[in-house]
Amino acid sequence: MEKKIYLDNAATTRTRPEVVDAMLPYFTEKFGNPSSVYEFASQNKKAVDEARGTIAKALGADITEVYFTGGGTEADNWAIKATAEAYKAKGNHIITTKIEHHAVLHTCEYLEKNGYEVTYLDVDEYGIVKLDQLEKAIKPTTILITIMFANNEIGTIQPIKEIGEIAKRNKILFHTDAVQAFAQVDINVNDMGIDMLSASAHKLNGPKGIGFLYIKKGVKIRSLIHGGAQERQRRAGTENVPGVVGFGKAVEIAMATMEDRAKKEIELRDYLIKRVLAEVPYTRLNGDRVKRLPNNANFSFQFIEGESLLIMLDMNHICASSGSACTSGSLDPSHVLLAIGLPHEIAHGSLRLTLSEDNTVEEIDYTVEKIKEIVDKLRKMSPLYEDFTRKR
Amino acid sequence: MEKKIYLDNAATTRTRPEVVDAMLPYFTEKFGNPSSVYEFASQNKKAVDEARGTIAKALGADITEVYFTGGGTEADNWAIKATAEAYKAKGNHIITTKIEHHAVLHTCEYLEKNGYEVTYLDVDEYGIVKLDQLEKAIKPTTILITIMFANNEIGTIQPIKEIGEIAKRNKILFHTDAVQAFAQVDINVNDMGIDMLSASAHKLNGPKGIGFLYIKKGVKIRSLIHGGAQERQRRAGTENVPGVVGFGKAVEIAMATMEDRAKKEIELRDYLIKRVLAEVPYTRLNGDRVKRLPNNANFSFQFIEGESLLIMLDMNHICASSGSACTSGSLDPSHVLLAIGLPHEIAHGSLRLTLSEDNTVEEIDYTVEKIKEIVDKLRKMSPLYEDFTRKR
Amino acid sequence: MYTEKVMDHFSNPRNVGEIENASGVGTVGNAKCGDIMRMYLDIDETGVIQDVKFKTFGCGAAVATSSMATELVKGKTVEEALKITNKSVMEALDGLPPVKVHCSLLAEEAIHAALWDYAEKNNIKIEGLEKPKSDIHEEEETIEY
Ligand SMILES: Cc1ncc(COP(=O)(O)O)c(C=O)c1O
Ligand SMILES: Cc1ncc(COP(=O)(O)O)c(C=O)c1O
Ligand code: FES
Ligand code: FES
Repeated sequence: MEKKIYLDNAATTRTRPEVVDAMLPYFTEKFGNPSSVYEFASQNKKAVDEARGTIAKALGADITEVYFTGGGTEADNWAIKATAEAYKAKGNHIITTKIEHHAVLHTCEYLEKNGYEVTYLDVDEYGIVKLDQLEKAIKPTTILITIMFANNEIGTIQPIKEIGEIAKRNKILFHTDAVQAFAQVDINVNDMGIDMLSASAHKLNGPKGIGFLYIKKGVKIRSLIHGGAQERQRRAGTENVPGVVGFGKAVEIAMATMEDRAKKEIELRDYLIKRVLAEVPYTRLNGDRVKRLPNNANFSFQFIEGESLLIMLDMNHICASSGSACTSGSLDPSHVLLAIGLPHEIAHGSLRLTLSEDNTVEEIDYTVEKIKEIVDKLRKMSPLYEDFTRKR
Repeated sequence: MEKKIYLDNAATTRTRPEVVDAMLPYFTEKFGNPSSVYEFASQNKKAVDEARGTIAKALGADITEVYFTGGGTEADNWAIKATAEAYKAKGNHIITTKIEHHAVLHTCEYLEKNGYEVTYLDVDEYGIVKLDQLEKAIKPTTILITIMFANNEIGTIQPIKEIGEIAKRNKILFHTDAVQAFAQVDINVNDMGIDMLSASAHKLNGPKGIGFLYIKKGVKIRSLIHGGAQERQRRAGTENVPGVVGFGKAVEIAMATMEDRAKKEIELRDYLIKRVLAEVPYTRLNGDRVKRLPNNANFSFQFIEGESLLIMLDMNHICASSGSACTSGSLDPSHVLLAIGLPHEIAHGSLRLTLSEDNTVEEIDYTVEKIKEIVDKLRKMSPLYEDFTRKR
Repeated sequence: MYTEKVMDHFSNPRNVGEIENASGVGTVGNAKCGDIMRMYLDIDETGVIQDVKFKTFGCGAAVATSSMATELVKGKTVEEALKITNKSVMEALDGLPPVKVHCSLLAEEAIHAALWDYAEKNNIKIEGLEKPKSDIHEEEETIEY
């Protein structure tokens, strides 16, 4: 099999051809700056607002509540830093979790160096926040709860509505990093009590370099990026018109296909999980069995190390990940896997496979066979496995 | 003439078809996340670094000194805020000018609210910074000089090398907003003593939503956007691969054609200026006659108001601007025109025409005729003109 | 990210396995990343390394450096083997990415640990060999801005 099998859709996705088609006219034909007064540019302003409307609808939000950014990371930084700044008269305490994406964690660490206090909540063995711990963590100085909608490594979905209720009851702002969840699972910002929400187009078959922050009316945060009057004076910089249009198109398609897609992905995912757990010994599934993203499977194979596994899968044309791609520069085992209680050496041997609706049963079968072969080969050269078999 | 005449290339430019062609494979085929370890994604890392190399070469910089951002505005915000933060032990004083883009001005105003002191230098009647005033403004607490390379409204080019020398002599960091100048005029960051430089792809026939900040080796600024380890841990967020590739291609072409392009644009611009000044009475050219961007012409027509002029030009399919597009949300006359000493009512009647190499003499002729007609018509309805003619 | 030589040694590692009743066995762990390497040496009466095997729990670079290290020590005398450094292993592999330099330390230390075990078992002292640490560190790689 020479064709590549792409099982890393949590890292990024293929931009849909329909999305690219929607973007194309805005490069060479309708290239005007939406802020200009002439007719030629006003069509671009319209296109931007159409995309904004599509996204607002997908969230159950108002069109004036969606602000485009340069990606999910910028949206997370904006929500957290601008809240810290705008509400510092009220307090300096932020609550988050130990399993957030680095876009949230490193922003919180930055704030800690600048006089803010951050509580990093534990999660249970499935990666779910403990609501009673959240309640207990709240102080009179708490100004923000930021908890991700779904985890990028183990796919666990949080009890967002319950968190939203706790936030509301305590009159604290609630931000959620929905980069992995948006247009994959049902979201309604009002029903769920969400005040701010981040998303990124390239995770849902849209283009890279474009994201948004939903900001509920009445939330008094200001800009992270200062300058021109774009985005209702809250996010300066010439609008990335093709990017925005592509994002809109991707959301339109993703929302229309969500139900069918999820069904197909869940079926394939469950087949994959079943085969791997049954056929590879000393293996565990990380994350919650049910409350997980439709396309996510995350395994730990005892006695082996993740990078070697990835490289060997790559030699067999299988694209996968161990932890999040963004952290591949780091040597530490995933903070998420440590937070759900895995010991270092088991966290090291983890593999994340994130499917798309384009994957086939044949691809999954081939992948499972290869995993079996490679895990076997790596275990044969593992001193940990040697010790383990000796002890038996 | 039904075809549109686009004379607003300082607001944004048409993305070149070659640039779009270079980007296309990175949407649907080579869509991997450059941070991933597998072969399929490493080609994208290579593509990003190739673009980075092209840009570094255009600046006379090292490839490790170029950091991609979501646009020129983000680059300006980053340079200024991160310098303020990193060097606050040294001092809290920043020097800039009254004619900067809002991306710089509003960032400086934000810092003023947070305990920093900012000196806004005057410029002379042509928009040029006075070097002796700059020297005098320097204090022991000065940590940054940020002065734009070329102005977006009146096109004036600053004596960057001299400013760089002053900065170096006083051991102060020097940032320049080169969004309008990069790949339009010769730049060498080392010869010119530039420590940081911002640019944006959509101003040079590249895509929107991608820019860069050049940061000289040794400048100790940290991140504005925190998160993953991308861009040597200085700018988090999944790389906008198609955007970066498009930027690289646009720079490659712009650098190769710079000399010829400038020659052609200067010829056309000078023809335009000559005709307008000769044929429209009570008109002045704003900015320096020689030290100006090859494609910029900026006029003030006495007794008329800019928006009306723009709308009438638009009705004749001519795209132009009065002040910068970003400020079109505002009703105040351009801060740049006020800074060069124009009274309010004259600043209000200003028109910016920014050419591209694609414009023709016929287009310019048509535009001049239309300007004459419209200015005449507007003056006939202007009470200011009535007063003026009565007084004569 | 890896050179051809690294990929070659990674995909076809030489000398994987165990040696029954080895003259010396050394196991070292890398505190930086948690990876582990074990080296088995078979040394004859004249002090020449006749056979060598390894097992590694680690990244691509760790596997490749282990494999290369076994090739380098094979047939060498104890004194010659002692002169093999992480640098020479890296050079033999045409280099490693900067973040992977620490991986090559495992190989050097595993050789030392196996030689130490050999010396202890035979009650001899090997000139220039110090007791290896079971957890190895290196200087923090500092990124200068
Ligand atoms: C949960 C989560 N948050 C934030 C991000 C950052 O998004 P982006 O890379 O688009 O900036 C990602 C993906 O990288 C993610 O998975
Ligand atoms: C001088 C100058 N600086 C900064 C910017 C901002 O660039 P961008 O809109 O790409 O963020 C612009 C253009 O809008 C500009 O002309
Ligand atoms: S009268 Fe319309 S902007 Fe002043
Ligand atoms: S990353 Fe630990 S040995 Fe390579």
